[in-house]
Amino acid sequence: MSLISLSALRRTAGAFAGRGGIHPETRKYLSADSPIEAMPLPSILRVPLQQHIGAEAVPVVARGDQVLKGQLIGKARGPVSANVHAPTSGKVIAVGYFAAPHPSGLPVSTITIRPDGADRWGARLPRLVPEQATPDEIADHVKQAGIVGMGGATFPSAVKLDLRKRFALKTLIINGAECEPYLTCDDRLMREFSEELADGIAIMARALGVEQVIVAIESNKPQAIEAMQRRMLAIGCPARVTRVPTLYPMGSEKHLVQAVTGLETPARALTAELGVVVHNAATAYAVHLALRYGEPLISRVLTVSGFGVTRPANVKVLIGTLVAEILDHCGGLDGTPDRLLLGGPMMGLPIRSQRVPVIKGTNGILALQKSETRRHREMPCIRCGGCIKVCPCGLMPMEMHGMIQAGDLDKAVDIGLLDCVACGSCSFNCPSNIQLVQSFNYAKGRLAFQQSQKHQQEETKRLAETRKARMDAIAEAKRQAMARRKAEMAARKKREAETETPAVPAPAPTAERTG
Amino acid sequence: MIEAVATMSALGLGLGTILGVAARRFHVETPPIVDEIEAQLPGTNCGQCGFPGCRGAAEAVAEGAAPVTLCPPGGREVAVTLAEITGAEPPGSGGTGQDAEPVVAFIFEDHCTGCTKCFKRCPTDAIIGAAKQIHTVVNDACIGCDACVAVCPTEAIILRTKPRTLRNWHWPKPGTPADATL
Amino acid sequence: MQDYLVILLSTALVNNVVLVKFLGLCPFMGVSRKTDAALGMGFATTFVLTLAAAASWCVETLLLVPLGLEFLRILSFILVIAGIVQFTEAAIRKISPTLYRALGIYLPLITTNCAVLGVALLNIQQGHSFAESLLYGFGSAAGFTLVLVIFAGLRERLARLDVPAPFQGAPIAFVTAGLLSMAFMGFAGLVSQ
Amino acid sequence: MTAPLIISGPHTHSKFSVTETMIAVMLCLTPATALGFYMFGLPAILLFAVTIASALLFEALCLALAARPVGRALSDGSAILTGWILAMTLPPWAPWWIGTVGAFIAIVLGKHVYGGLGQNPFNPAMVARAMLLVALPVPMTMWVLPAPLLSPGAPDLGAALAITFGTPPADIDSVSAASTLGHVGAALDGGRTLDRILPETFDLHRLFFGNVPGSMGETSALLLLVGGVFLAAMRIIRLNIPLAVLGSAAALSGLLHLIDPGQFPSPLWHLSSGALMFCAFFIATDYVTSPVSGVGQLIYGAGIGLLVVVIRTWGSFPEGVAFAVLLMNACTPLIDTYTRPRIFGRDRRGRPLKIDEGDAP
Repeated sequence: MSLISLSALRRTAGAFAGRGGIHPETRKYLSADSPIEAMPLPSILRVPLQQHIGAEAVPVVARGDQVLKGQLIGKARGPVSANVHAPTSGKVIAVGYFAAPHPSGLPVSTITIRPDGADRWGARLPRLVPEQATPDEIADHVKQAGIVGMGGATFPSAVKLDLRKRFALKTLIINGAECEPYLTCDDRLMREFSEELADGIAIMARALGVEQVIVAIESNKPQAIEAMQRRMLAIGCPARVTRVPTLYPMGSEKHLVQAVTGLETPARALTAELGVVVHNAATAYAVHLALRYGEPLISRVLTVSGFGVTRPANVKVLIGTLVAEILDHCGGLDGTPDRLLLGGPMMGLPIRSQRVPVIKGTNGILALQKSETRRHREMPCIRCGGCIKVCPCGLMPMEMHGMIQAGDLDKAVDIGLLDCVACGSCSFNCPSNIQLVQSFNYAKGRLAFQQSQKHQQEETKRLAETRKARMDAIAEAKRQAMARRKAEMAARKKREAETETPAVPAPAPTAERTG
Repeated sequence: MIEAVATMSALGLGLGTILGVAARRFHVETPPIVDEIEAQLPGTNCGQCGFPGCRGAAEAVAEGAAPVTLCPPGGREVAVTLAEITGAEPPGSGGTGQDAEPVVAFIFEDHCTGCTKCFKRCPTDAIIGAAKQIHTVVNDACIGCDACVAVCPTEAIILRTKPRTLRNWHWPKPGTPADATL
Repeated sequence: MQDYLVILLSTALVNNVVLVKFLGLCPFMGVSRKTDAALGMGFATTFVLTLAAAASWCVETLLLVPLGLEFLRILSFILVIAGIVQFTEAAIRKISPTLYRALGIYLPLITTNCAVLGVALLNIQQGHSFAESLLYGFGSAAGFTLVLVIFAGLRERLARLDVPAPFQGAPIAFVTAGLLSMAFMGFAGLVSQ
Repeated sequence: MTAPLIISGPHTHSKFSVTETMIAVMLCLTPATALGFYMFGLPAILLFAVTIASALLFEALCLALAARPVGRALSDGSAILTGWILAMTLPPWAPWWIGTVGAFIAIVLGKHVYGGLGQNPFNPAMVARAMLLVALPVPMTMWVLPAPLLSPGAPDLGAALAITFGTPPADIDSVSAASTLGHVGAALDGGRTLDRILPETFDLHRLFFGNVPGSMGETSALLLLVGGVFLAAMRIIRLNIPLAVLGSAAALSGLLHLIDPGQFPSPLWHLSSGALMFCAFFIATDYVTSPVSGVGQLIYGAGIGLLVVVIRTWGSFPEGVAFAVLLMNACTPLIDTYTRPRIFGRDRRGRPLKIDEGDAP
């Protein structure tokens, strides 16, 4: 058999190399047929300065300032960070800490804007014709626009576009899998804005300098597949739509790369090392808006769904809109939900209060009722192996959980804790309802904490050394001062003596100083 | 009788020779570990371990007079390294006992007179401020060593657990509901 | 040839030195917390046991019997075993310091591992030839290593279990050892000896 | 609005649950059990009831001692299943206290000293069976000829109560018989060869349908096979273990049979007699005590199959299933450690994969 056909065989072999993955009830029907609707201007906007992975942005406006739509209000700090812009025109009424859209409810640096209702645009981003711009210019433009990965990971997109400097990139994969149940915002985007998306994809392909583009869409979105297929010619380089099986977690970057190209990304490596870059479909739309219209990332489409929501919908909202206002727009909640989530039901984050803002990475607001969460009391592990069967990463979740419960985090790391992507397949499938994912999240957090302690340890050492050096310097300076004073005293004495007997020559004072 | 004595002597002599050769052949150098241990300690001489400075602590650990977990600022990391050096039982990795929540100093600004005593005493320069100004603690640099608390003339400094932030927050261990509400 | 196979099977499984003869229980309980240490202990014991079986046979037939000093048997065997253990200890310390630390006090304690002396004495009692003694020692040690490693695997899992407080630690280990011993009764009658 | 629950995702769950699994296993056991009831009559039913009741009682007692919620834990069905499997392996006309003692061993010694459901390293029912076999060899090998319910020879309720709870009537000896395994073993020891022994007891047809002396639930290979196939069809078990058990047992016994047909019975005889079929589908596949990875399950199953044939052929016990299962249970943690699945992006030894330059698409 020739090499070519062999490699073709390998590439068509099972989605995740024949293992892992689950089929949760998708319940996408709740919102799949609702067109994207724009939400009216909210009464207040709370824009956190940390909406991305990396360093927090630095506020560049102060309380009382008037801001215009699209105006920079938070400036990226450091290489991995993202700009934050005012979603509408209005007055900055606070720069300070407010509850983050996060399970902890801990405060995060936030700029609060009261919209003036005029929705007046300020200066847009400088004009750039993508067809004539260099990749660097495009990447810089994307950086100015504050665009981050909009599938939820919120990694600054410009950094990903710059990967071409370090690796020979060949393929751009657009992640339209949307494997999380309930969520339909990417589906609707692809159906309604396929032309704009294709344009964004073409710009990104140009910026990355790739040879081909693959748009990967799960098989349960036939209309999106059809819509995107129609626009493939517009992209300008060889591009195709690939229908990937409906299997959670298909949207996980490395698993999608494997499903589409057959390549398995090594642990702790980037897909770029294989020449593949994955961007989210919604990110492509944001890139289109930024490059064609000079609009920074100030709004996004998200899905409001779940049995607990009166009117499930896909809504285009401004970044910083409070969850409560969006829910009100969708008819409010139908009773108290069992879980209120930002994101999908598998990896989304539960929130304590509705008075938190949506951010760039928020792709859904779900109010799930008991019948959907199906949470039962936890039972002991019966070692059924169900978690191992569904783990797309080939881990042994129950063993890791046992080790973590017994306090042996190092051992859990030995058997792959850090390779876990927290997709939740194991917990989903566990007949005993064991909170495996939370256990892993706890362990990872704990390890990060220990790591930071180690870091602090080194820092402490450094500080102690500098302090010692400073103390020594001070002591040395004191000693020298003393010596100098002594010398002066001696000199004065001598002068006094000289005035009496001027025949004696003056001694060299420097000799004493060096001692 | 003589045969018995001779036999046992011969056996003992033979085995002794073999062991003597083996002892030389398999000789293992054991370096002085005090220096090695001291290199691992923070070097702040904060005295939380109860020994006079880090050198004293290192000597105690080397003699086995102190546990490897003696250094609170060093935390678990140092304990594990020390356990490796001394061959002692390493501390567990996730238990709640060994790595308790770290503490940092906190200054009640109302009581602070700006006397700079704490500022001078701090081994890691974690207190910033100048004479006649209110001092503040840099949480990331503070090792919770208690030195400043002891010298403050107005008792304006206390130790408290390091405040949680979004950066160091993590999910609580399942089954410990207390953490969920923080 | 078949005799040798029978000896090997018999000592390793049917008359397992730990689970059936109940010899060498101290290292069986002591060094079975971690599989790696158990494996190391198993190899160290295998080395010592085989060597001791051979050496003691030599001492018996070449020294004690010709000189009519059988009454010195236990004394001289212990001497020989102690010598071999000391030698092994020095060697392991040089070759694998990690294993040396993991085995800890149990390494010198091989000296007092009754399995070693027991096997040496059984060899004499059963009138084995040199080759048989060697095999008997090796088979016993292999059986010891086998159950030690199996037991260590079980105990690693036990350590992660939610065992009721009164049974935690040694009690549950003994219960498990008892059940393991019962499972080994299944081999009864495999070889008639 | 009251605060919704704050726990880590996923926030939805499959329908799969422990209790449903237990119930499914019981359903699949029903055909073979029903046949056992029919073949061995009322005493078997009484023993079955006593064993399960004792298992439940001891479970409740242990849970109460451990200060756990008794009602909720009892409803998971695990105690019933343990009692059920134990009852299936007992001689059908055994006295009640055998069932009770067995249930005590299984539930208390086999399971609760380790902490209850999911914690036991050894299969509780097999612990009980092995211990009973070692301690009470006579009552544990008192087999009876099948006397189907309502047939003329079957004991009526009074006689059944006497058999199970009182002193057995004098004429019980008239119906007692050796099981196939015991008979062949004894005859071989007596110096006769198989071609002379087998025609007396070996009737593949009867073995298959369970019309032979033996444990209550182990006699019909066919119905056990049916139950097992259903279990696999419902995806409760994977076929790795059953196939490995049966395959290895058949392979070894086939090899021996080829070497000397006069000494060693054929693989079909091995597969259809004793507890092998029951073991392959219902005992060896116990989640708690078997390895979790596919390869591990194959090794485990093969180990059981080989040990069963070895013990049956050369050992002093006529049936080796309990011991074989216990021995392989003991090896399960080691098998699990050495057969971990390959982690995504890493090779078998846990090192990150190397990037092959020619791999790029």
